[in-house]
Amino acid sequence: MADALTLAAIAVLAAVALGLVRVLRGPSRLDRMMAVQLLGSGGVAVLALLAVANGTEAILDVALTLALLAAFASVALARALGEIRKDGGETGR
Amino acid sequence: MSLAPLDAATLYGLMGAILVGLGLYGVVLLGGFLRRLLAFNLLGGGVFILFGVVARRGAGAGFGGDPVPQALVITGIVVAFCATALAITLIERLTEEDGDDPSGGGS
Amino acid sequence: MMGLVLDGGIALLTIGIAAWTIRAGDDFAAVVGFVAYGLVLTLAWTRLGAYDVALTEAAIGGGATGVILMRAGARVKPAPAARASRRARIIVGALSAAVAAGLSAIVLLPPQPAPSLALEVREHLASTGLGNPIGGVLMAYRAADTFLETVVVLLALFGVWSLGRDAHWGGRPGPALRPAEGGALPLFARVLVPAGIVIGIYIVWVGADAPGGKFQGATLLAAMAILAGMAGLVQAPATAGRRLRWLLAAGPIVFVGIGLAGIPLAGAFLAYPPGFEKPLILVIEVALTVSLAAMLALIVAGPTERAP
Amino acid sequence: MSVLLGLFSTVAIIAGIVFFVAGTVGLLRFPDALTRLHALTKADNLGLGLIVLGLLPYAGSVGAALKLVVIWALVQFAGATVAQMIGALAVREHPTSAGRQRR
Repeated sequence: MADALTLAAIAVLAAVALGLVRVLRGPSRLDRMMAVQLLGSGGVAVLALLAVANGTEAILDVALTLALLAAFASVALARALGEIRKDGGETGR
Repeated sequence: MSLAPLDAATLYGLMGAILVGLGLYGVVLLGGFLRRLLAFNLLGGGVFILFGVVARRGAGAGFGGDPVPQALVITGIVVAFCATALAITLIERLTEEDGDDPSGGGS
Repeated sequence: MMGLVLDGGIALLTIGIAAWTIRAGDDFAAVVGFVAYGLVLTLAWTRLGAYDVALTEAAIGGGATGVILMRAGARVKPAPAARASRRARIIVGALSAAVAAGLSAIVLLPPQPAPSLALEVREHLASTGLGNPIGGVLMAYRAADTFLETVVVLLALFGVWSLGRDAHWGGRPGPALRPAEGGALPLFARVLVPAGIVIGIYIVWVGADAPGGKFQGATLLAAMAILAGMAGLVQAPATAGRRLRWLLAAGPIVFVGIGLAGIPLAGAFLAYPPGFEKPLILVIEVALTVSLAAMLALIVAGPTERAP
Repeated sequence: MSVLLGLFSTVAIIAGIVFFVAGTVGLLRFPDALTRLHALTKADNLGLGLIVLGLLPYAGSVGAALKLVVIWALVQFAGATVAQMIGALAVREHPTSAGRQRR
């Protein structure tokens, strides 16, 4: 049971890692922004699986914090990007 | 002294060592304050992980890890955050002063 | 066995993201890489069994640090990267590799038996009345450190404020709290902020007996305040406000007050009189949480940008 | 009963993983930021949702089960909001084609 859940966590981590390679390569900043969201939900899934696999409820608190702060970081990132666009920071990069 | 067993602590210890190396490279070589600050934080993350490995190996007395290094790391993360925040504000202000903006007023 | 595969995967992913962050072409990409780094480090800390640290890394390392970095990434004009010469890169690369190799050797050849204070903590934990050993260490053994740490946070805030323009001293902080235009953000903030506040208080509360604590909870509360600011639900407070200043000072004052009371009552600064450890620690934790949340939110909000 | 529950959990978790993998395939194959965003949000929300659903019977306590559900709701809600924000940025960048053109 624990091993099967750990295996599931490995599978999710692998999928997230592959996706991460893609979004980090860009080409646009919008692609890169998705990295945080991808790792946020993937990381939360891995933590949830581990929490049940180990029977450790504290891991769920870590997952809860991660979900909240990843959401916060994504929103802040989207806003920062909007700000760059707005004040003509679009210097062709 | 004998070779450490291949377990989670050893794996993450090696990861921490590599992270310190990467961070050090970035701190010395990268151009731009922001990038160097980022590299310094990467380095810090590696150092903290090494502390975590020490804590893990010191597990005992019913604890999953030695609580003392863990408490140190928590303090360390908070202090690193403060230093980073201060450094970033300095960098922002520096850019502002460098920018040819005489209408900015103030000091 | 399965666990080792997972650990190896997390370690490789972390190293990959770190390397990518170092190499990234522009500042924004590097900041994204760094936030991602904070998120995977949280997984590593969880696997090391250090749930308290994992919480701190998720809240402060990935979240709060990431957000101030974004603030800078959006405002700092990228410095024309001074390309280091090939020789410099080889030399620095070799030196860094040597440091990494030295540290690896220490990791691979650990002292036997591993040094640990776990036993000592176990013996004395009961006297603090807390169930969380790390909370016990922070509030008993290292109470002076924890006190100074909050002072460091406060000093960092003063430093951030001091870097604003003179004309704006005492005014409202600007950058991170400028509301975004329309979209889904206001609704998001209306739902998330109350939920986040509940979760933040919960994290402080369980910190007495399980992983959690004031720094982690305070960061969550601070993040919610910033989110409300971004969505335009609240305005940043004027930094000269008397009530705000008292809010910031309350935690350290309560801490130092109880600490000084310990001299006559328990024989040492920051010593707790026997029998009152847990209630006193709880009072300090609550006061510190409120003050720390305000400090962290204002640090993230940045220097004052509007005249009072 | 417990056999059925075990089967249900296994199927749900495997389906969740399939959605995560599908999301990654979408990220790798789709041509531009908006379509990749589509792949990411659909896959992640369903993937995490199914995994949480599968874990619920084994949560151990009502509190833990409640936390799992709250975590899923948080991620779901944040995903929708961030997707909207990224989408708005993409549209502002390419107003005519709404980002549909190949880049």
